[in-house]
Order: sequence, then structure tokens, then C-alpha cells
Amino acid sequence: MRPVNAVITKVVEEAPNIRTFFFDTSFKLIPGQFVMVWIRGIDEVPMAFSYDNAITVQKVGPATSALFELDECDSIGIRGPFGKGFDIKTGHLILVAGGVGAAPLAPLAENAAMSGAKITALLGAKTKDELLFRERFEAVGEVRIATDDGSEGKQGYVTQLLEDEKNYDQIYCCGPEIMMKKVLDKVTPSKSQFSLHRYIKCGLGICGACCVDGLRVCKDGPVFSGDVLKKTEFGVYRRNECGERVKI
Amino acid sequence: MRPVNAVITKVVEEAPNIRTFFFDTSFKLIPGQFVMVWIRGIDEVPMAFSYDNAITVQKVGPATSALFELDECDSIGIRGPFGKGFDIKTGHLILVAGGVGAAPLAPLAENAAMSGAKITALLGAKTKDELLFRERFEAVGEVRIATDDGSEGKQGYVTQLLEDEKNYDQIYCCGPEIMMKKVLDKVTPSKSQFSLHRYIKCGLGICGACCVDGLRVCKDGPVFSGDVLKKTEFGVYRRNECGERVKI
Amino acid sequence: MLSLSLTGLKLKNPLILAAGIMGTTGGSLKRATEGGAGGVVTKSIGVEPKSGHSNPSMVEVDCGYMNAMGLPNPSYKNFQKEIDLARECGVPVIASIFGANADEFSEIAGTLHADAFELNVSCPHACGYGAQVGSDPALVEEITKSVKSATTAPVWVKLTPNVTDIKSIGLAAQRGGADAVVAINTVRAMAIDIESGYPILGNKFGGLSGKAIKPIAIKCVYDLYEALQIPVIGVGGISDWKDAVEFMMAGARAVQIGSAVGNNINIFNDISSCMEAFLEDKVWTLDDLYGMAHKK
Amino acid sequence: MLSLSLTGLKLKNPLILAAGIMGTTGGSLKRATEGGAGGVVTKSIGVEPKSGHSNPSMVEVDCGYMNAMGLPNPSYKNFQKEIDLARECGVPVIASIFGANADEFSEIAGTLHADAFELNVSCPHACGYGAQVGSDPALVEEITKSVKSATTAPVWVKLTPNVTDIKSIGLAAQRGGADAVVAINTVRAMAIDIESGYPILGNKFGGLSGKAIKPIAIKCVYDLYEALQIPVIGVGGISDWKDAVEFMMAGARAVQIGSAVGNNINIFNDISSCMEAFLEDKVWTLDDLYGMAHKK
Ligand SMILES: Cc1cc2nc3c(=O)[nH]c(=O)nc-3n(C[C@H](O)[C@H](O)[C@H](O)COP(=O)(O)OP(=O)(O)OC[C@H]3O[C@@H](n4cnc5c(N)ncnc54)[C@H](O)[C@@H]3O)c2cc1C
Ligand SMILES: Cc1cc2nc3c(=O)[nH]c(=O)nc-3n(C[C@H](O)[C@H](O)[C@H](O)COP(=O)(O)OP(=O)(O)OC[C@H]3O[C@@H](n4cnc5c(N)ncnc54)[C@H](O)[C@@H]3O)c2cc1C
Ligand SMILES: Cc1cc2nc3c(=O)[nH]c(=O)nc-3n(C[C@H](O)[C@H](O)[C@H](O)COP(=O)(O)O)c2cc1C
Ligand SMILES: Cc1cc2nc3c(=O)[nH]c(=O)nc-3n(C[C@H](O)[C@H](O)[C@H](O)COP(=O)(O)O)c2cc1C
Ligand code: FES
Ligand code: FES
Repeated sequence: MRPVNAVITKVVEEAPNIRTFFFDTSFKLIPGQFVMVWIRGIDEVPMAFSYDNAITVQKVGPATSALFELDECDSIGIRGPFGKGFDIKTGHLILVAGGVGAAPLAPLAENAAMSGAKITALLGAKTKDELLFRERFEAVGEVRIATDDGSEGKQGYVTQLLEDEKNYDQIYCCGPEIMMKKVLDKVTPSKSQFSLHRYIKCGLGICGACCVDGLRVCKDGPVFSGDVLKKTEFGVYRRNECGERVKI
Repeated sequence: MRPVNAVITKVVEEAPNIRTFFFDTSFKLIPGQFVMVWIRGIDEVPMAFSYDNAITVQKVGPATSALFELDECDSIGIRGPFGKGFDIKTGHLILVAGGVGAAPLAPLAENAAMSGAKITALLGAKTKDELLFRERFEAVGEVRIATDDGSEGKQGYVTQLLEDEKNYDQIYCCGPEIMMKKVLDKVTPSKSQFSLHRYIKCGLGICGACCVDGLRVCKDGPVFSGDVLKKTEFGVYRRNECGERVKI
Repeated sequence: MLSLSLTGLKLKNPLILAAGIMGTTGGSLKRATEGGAGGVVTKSIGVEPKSGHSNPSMVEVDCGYMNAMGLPNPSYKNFQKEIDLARECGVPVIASIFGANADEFSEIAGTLHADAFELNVSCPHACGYGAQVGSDPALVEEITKSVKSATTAPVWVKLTPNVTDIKSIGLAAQRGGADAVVAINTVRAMAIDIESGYPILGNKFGGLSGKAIKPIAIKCVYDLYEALQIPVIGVGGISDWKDAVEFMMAGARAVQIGSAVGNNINIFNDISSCMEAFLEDKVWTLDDLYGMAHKK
Repeated sequence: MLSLSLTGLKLKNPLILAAGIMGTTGGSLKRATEGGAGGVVTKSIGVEPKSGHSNPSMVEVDCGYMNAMGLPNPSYKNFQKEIDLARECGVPVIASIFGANADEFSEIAGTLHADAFELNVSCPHACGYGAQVGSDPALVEEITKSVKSATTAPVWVKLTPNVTDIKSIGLAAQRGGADAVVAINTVRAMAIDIESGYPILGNKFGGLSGKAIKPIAIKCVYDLYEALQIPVIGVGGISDWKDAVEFMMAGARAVQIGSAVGNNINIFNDISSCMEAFLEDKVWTLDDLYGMAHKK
């Protein structure tokens, strides 16, 4: 498919470097699936959907900075959805979000709660201001918080909050790979799902740029079950744009 | 579509120069629609279907002669169906067939009779032996015959049989153009349908080789209503393979 | 809103019937104008009557069509009345012509009367004609020159994509005095029947048209727009108004429509009305579309 | 039943993973062998690490895909371990390599260890590489020669269809000592976003792959089979067993599969089993298919 023209209808400042961009067009995504967001003339980058019609973006480099220059009535190109989303279970679900990793987990929480699941969200961020979608998670379940600077909740990593969680039916996790690796090491692999981040080029499962061993993040993922990841290079190294191995 | 491989399962001698070839594959054609029959290495020519799984062919030149060389287990390529078939009405239907023109009219007669129409078939041929599908027409209605040599029925042209037919709801006609033109001149144009013959190249309505003025025999036809044909060059001239006008 | 002047011809819209499509009879050209065509190009006409390659001469493939008609035509000596009939409709009638050399081309252009001539130096499956002359810049220049001196009508040169560098051929046409180039003719191609091993076309190979070739044609038009001063007319795989817009953004002043006419002779009307609505919506004119992709 | 020997390599079937498809990591090449590939070609590897063109680098179009990856690769200096990992699967691993000149090509071929080398002189969108060298017969011959003297492994030369005469390039490769040619790389193409006028690819244009180009590739393979003594390996638009059979009838000794792997990594197994059933049904061997269309 060619990029669909999406006009920005509203921009919401979520945190110092995080904004949500609402569009005039909705996309049907399973939480965890992603789209390719084309900032014309600049770059095209993968993004989760945080609402039916919105992405939530952390400014980290050229593409996201260019996106931050855009305002209502500006438009971008969107292709997708791509990949496989989270497999949404019932029972007690624990969501572990690091930073902007909360983007795909918020709609997941809302969907799952609607089907009667019990939700516990563990949110981590550097500081209180950067906690994302806290109210959305609170609206559908329990929220526990960890911040690096202790400005809210427990001081330290979000992974520490996991220690108290013994009874769960499924763990959903999205955040920096190093954090996700720590989560994987602490939980029952077959009861956990992780949304991975790799450099996405084609998004179509063809070029192989996004491979974690033989698994394509863009097509077989970005969501993988913990037991699948256990046998791979996940958490050990990733590939840069050239395909060179880079230590995590 | 690419040609479908059709294996010949039976060959029936219908008349001195007319054979029916049955295939292992059926095609869904509305009577009057046609297929392109590919005799590999030789030519591809348009043919009506005389049964769900058969064509009835008169040997007239290189392609049909090559077809006559084929036997059970040989195969040809078939593409289709192409074009628009007869619009099958109810009431009293008169079918006027000249020679191998009976091929699309026989299944038409059978279909229409099944829906309760009254069928009168007027069959014309040079001589008795060449009368095609007489029994099939007799099985579903009345048959009247004209032969050039008087060996059966009235001596003369099949068009003469029309004189006695005053009450009909629709006339269906297929045969040499000169005969069809005579029929058109004798009947109510809006109550008549004719299956035309023009040189078919693409069969897809693209090249224009088969045009009768602006009408494409392969796509808008081969069946046209008499009142549409009245305003055209039908019966006056046709085009040869080069596109030159040739008097009928 | 869509009208334009193209090499001196007035067109009510930039949507032209492509050569070889419903183009052998005055009646069929007329039908295309009734379908809304802003101009019509005839079947390519040569010096002598030609019956073309044997059937199958066209087959539908996965994403388009393949044909090897072999330039069937009644010769220019039998063709003036068809052109005249088509001209009654009041839209420009462009005579597509072909020949083996400059003399044949100018013999035809010097005799036939038409609103413009389109030189077919690009048919990929006509031995001794078409792309066999159109891959050589020197020949293309010479033929264009000789036609220009044989007629006062505008001369368009239709290019083949089956070359290493289409710009060099376009430049040759421009040097020869062409008023416009048309890109592209069909792409060399082949299909084989796996049941028998036979190449499907009577001519064994042919030219690919339809959706499959659109991205190839867009690139050719884009490159020609950059290289040439004369207008580029785009053709190849247009099947809806979006395709037409894409060609104009690539740099086409007007477009031609071929294969897609088979399933919809009214495609010219359909595209016109959608294109008008699009331009209104964007508050753009045709001129805004023209070459837009080069400014990005 | 499908096994063959190709330029000295033993393949369990004639279905090879094409260059640039799942070919950057040992793990992904391995996955293709698990999907049934009889051989795998790596991503094209150059002298220095390269990050490629900016995104969008690939887009789905009407009948296929368009890409301008820009040859991202970790350089041959970082690639031996990926090849070694892939070789553990026991199927031949062919290293695709590219360079700006004969020296770069032979530097790589002289250092890397692989079962064969495929010379990418055909990528349509890499400035100074690929088709920019592969359109010149003299350069192709020189590069092939120098690689042949740098390695004892078989050398395949991958050709671009974006030339006036692909046979002349194939003949140059053969003169240079190539053990086989591979045809075709992608077809030069472009797509424009009509909402904005922007060319969609970051590189503005790219190469067309997938179904759209199959009839073009079949014609190239057919022509090369007639012109050359060395085997031709067919690639371009194969998406099922029928396509593979068609290529072999056109004259391909083996085929490569690219774009279609995206939706089905097991396509190699799927095609193998259907092809076997077809051959049994027809009471044909692979050798019967080979070049069959030339005998009709
Ligand atoms: C499946 C998936 C979903 C994502 N969802 C979100 C989201 O909802 N919100 C959000 O803010 N971010 C999300 N990201 C991350 C986002 O894609 C990057 O932050 C963005 O690409 C950075 O681009 P840049 O030019 O601003 O930064 P750069 O300086 O170019 O890069 C910063 C980081 O982003 C990575 N990056 C750059 N381009 C790409 C690319 N094409 N594919 C993958 N990574 C890239 C770089 O490798 C680097 O690690 C997601 C990533 C993936 C893979
Ligand atoms: C819609 C349609 C349905 C037909 N149905 C039948 C049928 O059921 N049975 C039957 O015996 N015949 C049928 N014909 C006629 C049949 O197509 C011709 O008899 C056949 O093409 C002759 O080919 P040839 O090489 O044997 O003869 P040739 O010597 O090549 O030609 C004999 C006559 O057939 C015509 N012809 C040749 N090729 C074509 C072509 N590609 N398209 C149209 N006409 C051609 C010639 O113009 C000439 O008038 C049909 C024709 C059409 C248009
Ligand atoms: C059946 C057919 C006949 C054609 N005949 C001619 C011709 O006579 N002269 C010519 O210049 N181009 C001819 N063409 C090429 C078309 O004019 C056009 O360039 C090509 O088909 C691409 O456009 P499309 O994809 O819209 O069909 C022919 C194409 C087809 C499909
Ligand atoms: C994403 C992508 C990357 C490619 N990279 C390369 C490459 O690095 N080297 C090369 O020789 N060909 C490359 N190709 C071309 C393919 O190997 C193949 O020749 C082409 O895609 C046609 O085959 P297909 O239609 O089966 O995809 C690439 C193609 C695609 C789609
Ligand atoms: S980004 Fe190309 S396979 Fe995933
Ligand atoms: S045969 Fe081509 S339009 Fe009818």
C-alpha cells in the first residue's frame, strides 16, 4: 500500500519531550502492531498507535524532531498496520512500560479491561514528569510507579516493581531493550510478551534489516513471546543500519 | 487470464466438414459468448461453445484444419469466456441458424426451453448432410428447414422460412453476415439479436480490430440487438486483418 | 479547468487515447471522444497494408497485458477517410505513423492530413520498425527532421523504455525538431504456457502494458522532464485519475490511456471529473501539478 | 528429483534465495534454508560499511514492490561470521558482492570465503555501483576477469534489465570467465505521492520487483539462453511453482526468489513439492523443462 495522507488535528504535550499527534484518519491496529510514519522529505520511522487515531512520540533525533515541528493541519504519510500485535489474554495481566513504551500498552490495557481482564500497570520513567498515560492506566486498573530520581513511586528501575508480582496470567512489556531483557530474566518466558525495537527498513518482511537471528521484527513481530526470545540474540546485540552487530 | 489447458476427450463428426470436440474441462458461458481456442504453434481463433464442454467447428482454413488433425488426448488452450451473450427472453422465440451458426443457438434453445419458452428453430444449410444439431432443436421445439439444394425442407435460403413467422417475442440469429443482414431487414429490429463475426485479435476490447463502427464485437458483442446494428456498417462492409474495408 | 494547449493543439482535457487502442476505424476513434478523450491517436499506420502477427496477439498477464499485434494497418493510402471521420468530433486527431526509415516516415506524413503526427519509433516487436529504429539516437534525429520538413503539423516522437538511457533518445528527438515526446511504449516481455512449453504469443514475445509498467513509465517521464525543453506526454499503466495525476507530477503535460480503455471506454470522462474535484479540493491548477515532484 | 549441479555446486533443488532478501545475518539466511531453499545468496557486501538510503526505502505498488535500499551492508570485513553461520545448514551460500571497480570486487572476493560469488553489477539505484558499472560491457568483462583470478569459487554475474541489449552484457560476463549469469535485478522505477507531490522513496527512485516484472525477466532469460553457453539463473517476480516452471522453460537452470519471501518464507518448500507433483504428472524431468520454450 501507498502512504495514506493523515492530517494532524490536535497535538498534545504529554511530557517534556513526548507529544501525541491526533489525525483525521483512524487505523485499525491490534495494540503492538505498528505503522510507518513518513515525514515527507525527511525520513520514515516506525511508530505504535497510542489511540485509534494517534501516535505518541518521543523526540530523539532528526525524524522525531521534524515531526515536532508539525502542527494542526500539517500532514504526514502513514502506511500500515504492519506486523503482529499482542496476543491479548484474560485473567491478571501485568503491563511493564519503560518511557514511551507505554504507547502501545495503553490501548492494550483499555482493550483487555473491556474484556474483563484485571490490569496492573508498572510504569517507569526518569522522572515524574515523563510518566506517560498514567491516568489512562489508572482508569482501567492498578498502577505502580518507579522513577530513576524517586520523584514519584519507588526510586529505581521499573523492573524492581516486578519482584512483588507473583500471580499473573500474562506479562506485556515495551521499553528499552536492556529493561526488557531484565524483565525476561525475571518472569516465566512462556507467559510474557515483548514488543521489540529494531531498525526497520522495508517493514514488509523482505529485506531482513530488522532480524533478531532469523526472526523479522517487522513481520514475525514486533511482539514476540518470551520463550521465543530466550533462544535468540535478544538483549545481547542488535544491528545498526549497516547490519553490523552492536552490543546492547 | 492465461490459456487453460483443455484435453480433448471425444470428437464427433457432425457433418462432412463439421466436428464437435469435447473437453475434460467445462466453461461457464452464456450462449453467444465465445472463447479463444489456441491451437498451439498455429493460431488462436474465436469459437462459440455448443455444449458446456465442447466446441463445434467447421473446417475452413489453416486453424480449423489443424484442429481437425487433433484427436482424443490432444490438448488445446482455451481463454474465456469473452463478450456478451444472448439476452434470453420468454414467450415465443425464433432461432435462425445458418450452417455452423447453430453452435451457440443449440444451447440457447435448451436453456430457453428449460425456462418455458416456446422455440421455433429455422435451420439452413447447403445440403441435408450439413444440417447441424437438428435433433437437439427438435427435442425442445419445432424445427423448419431450408437447404440450398432442396435435399431437405424448403429449397432456398433459411431467410425465406421467416416469411411465415408473424408472432414472436424475440428472434435470435447466427450465420453468415449476408444472411443475418437479410434477417434484420425482415424483422422488428428491437425484437432481434444477432451474433456477429469479425476478425478477433485481442478479444479484450482494446485493440479495436473487431470494430463495427465504434462497437467492439469482442467486448460489446458478439451479440447485438437489431436496432443497434441498424445504424451501423453491419451488412455493408467488414474489415480484414489489416483493417481495410471489405464489402460484404 | 482541465483545458490546455499542447504543441499548438487545443485540448479540452489532458487525457488522450493512446496509439493502437480502438484506433483503426473512424467509428472507434469517435467512440473514444464520446468517452471524453481530449484527443485521440490512431493506430500506427505504415506504407503498405499489414496484417500483423498471428494470434494469440494479446494476453492478460498478472498485472497487465502483453501484446504483439505486429502493427496491422490498412496503410496510409486507405486511412484518410477514417481520420476525417474522427475529426468530425472536434477533438484533435493525431496520426501515429511508422516506417523502416526516414523516407517512409516522411512519405506518410507528407500525404496524410491530421492534427499532429506521432512517430512510432518504439514498438518492441516489429522487426525492422519501432524500437529497432528508436534505440539509435542518430536515426531518431534523422527521422524526426525529415518528418518535420514534410509536414507543418506538430510532431510527437514516441519513445521506447527498452534502452539504457531514454534521455539520450529524447534529446535526439528534440534536436530533430520534435514538438513533444511521448513515453512510454510497451516494455519487452514474454509469457510461456507451462502446460506445453509454448511461448503464448504468436510472435513469441511482445510488449507489456497496463498497471505493471506504471512505475517504469513514471521514472521515464521524470527523467525526460529534467532533460528536455519540449513537453513530455506520459503513457503507461494509467487506470484511474490518481495515476494520471502522478504522471503530471512526474512532469507529463498530458497523458495517454491505452489498456485501461478495454474495460471502460468512458475512462476519460471518469478521470476528468475526479481530477477536477481533486484540483478543487487542493485549490491547485493543472499547472501546479505539472512537474511538482521535481520541486520536492 | 529436483536436485542439480550448478556451476559445480550441488543443490537439492533449483530454488535459491535472491540477493538482498533476508540476507544480512547468518540467522536469517539459515531461516531461508529451513524454508527449503536449495541455496542462499547474501545481501550484497561492499568494501566499507554502508547504511543505505534514507527511508522510505521500500513501498508496495500495484503489482509488486519498489525499493531503494542503497546497498546497506556491514562490509566484507564484518561478514565472514554470518556466512559461516549460514554454511552450517549445508546448503551452498553464495556471497553477493559489489564494488565501484575491479579492484574493489577482487579485494572482497579474494578475502571472503563462500561457496560462490555473485557480482552485483545491476542494482539500479546505487550511485557509482551496480547498474552504473553493469551497463558497460567492457567494465563487466574486466570485473568478471579480475574476480575470477582472485578466487577459485564459481562466479555468477547478476545482470540489469535496464539496458538496450542484455545479451551484450551477458556475453561480456561470459568472455570474462563467468560461470553463470543471473537475470534480472530490479527494473528502474518511481512512485510519487499525489497528496504532496513527493517521490515516495527516500532516494526518489528505485527498482521494481515482484509480479510486475516477471514477463520482463522471462524475456531476458529467454534471450540470454539463446546467446550464451554458460547457465542462466532466472529471477524476477516468482511467486509460485508455475512461475518457477515458466522460468526454466525460458531457459533458466535454476531460479531465485526475492520479494515473495516476505509473505511466505516457506515458499521454497511449497514450490518444491508442487514442482515435483507437476513433473510426475507430466512424466518430465527438470532437464525436460530446461529451455523447452526454445524448441517450440
Ligand atoms: C515497532 C516500533 C514501534 C515504535 N513505536 C514508537 C512510538 O510509539 N513512539 C516513539 O516515540 N517511538 C517509537 N519507536 C521508536 C522510533 O521509531 C524511533 O524513536 C525513531 O525512529 C527515531 O527516529 P529519529 O530520526 O528521530 O532518531 P535517530 O537519531 O535517527 O534514531 C534514534 C533511535 O531510533 C532508531 N531509529 C531510527 N530510524 C529507525 C527506523 N527506521 N526503525 C527503527 N528504529 C529507528 C535509531 O536506530 C536509534 O536507536 C518505535 C520503534 C519500533 C521499531
Ligand atoms: C464470436 C465468434 C464465434 C465463432 N464461433 C464459431 C464456432 O462455434 N464454430 C466455428 O466453426 N467457427 C466459429 N467462428 C468462426 C471461426 O473463428 C473461424 O472459422 C476461424 O477463425 C477460421 O480460422 P482458419 O484459420 O481455419 O481459417 P482462415 O482461412 O484463417 O479464415 C477463414 C475465415 O475465418 C476468419 N478468421 C480467421 N481468424 C479469425 C479470427 N482470429 N477471428 C475471427 N475470424 C477469423 C477469417 O477472417 C475468414 O473469414 C466464430 C467466430 C466468431 C467471431
Ligand atoms: C493492443 C495494443 C496495441 C498497441 N499498438 C500501438 C501502436 O500501434 N503504436 C504505438 O505507438 N503504440 C501502440 N501500443 C502502445 C500503447 O500506445 C501504449 O504506449 C502502451 O500500451 C502503454 O500504455 P497502457 O499501459 O495505458 O496500455 C499498443 C498497445 C496495445 C496494448
Ligand atoms: C529489498 C530488496 C533488496 C535487494 N537487494 C539486492 C542486493 O543487495 N543485491 C542484488 O543483487 N539484488 C538485490 N535485490 C534484487 C533481488 O535480488 C531480485 O533480483 C529482484 O528483487 C527481483 O526478484 P523478485 O521479483 O523475486 O523480488 C533486492 C531486492 C529487494 C526487493
Ligand atoms: S525491515 Fe525489512 S524485513 Fe523487517
Ligand atoms: S479484437 Fe481487439 S477490440 Fe475486439
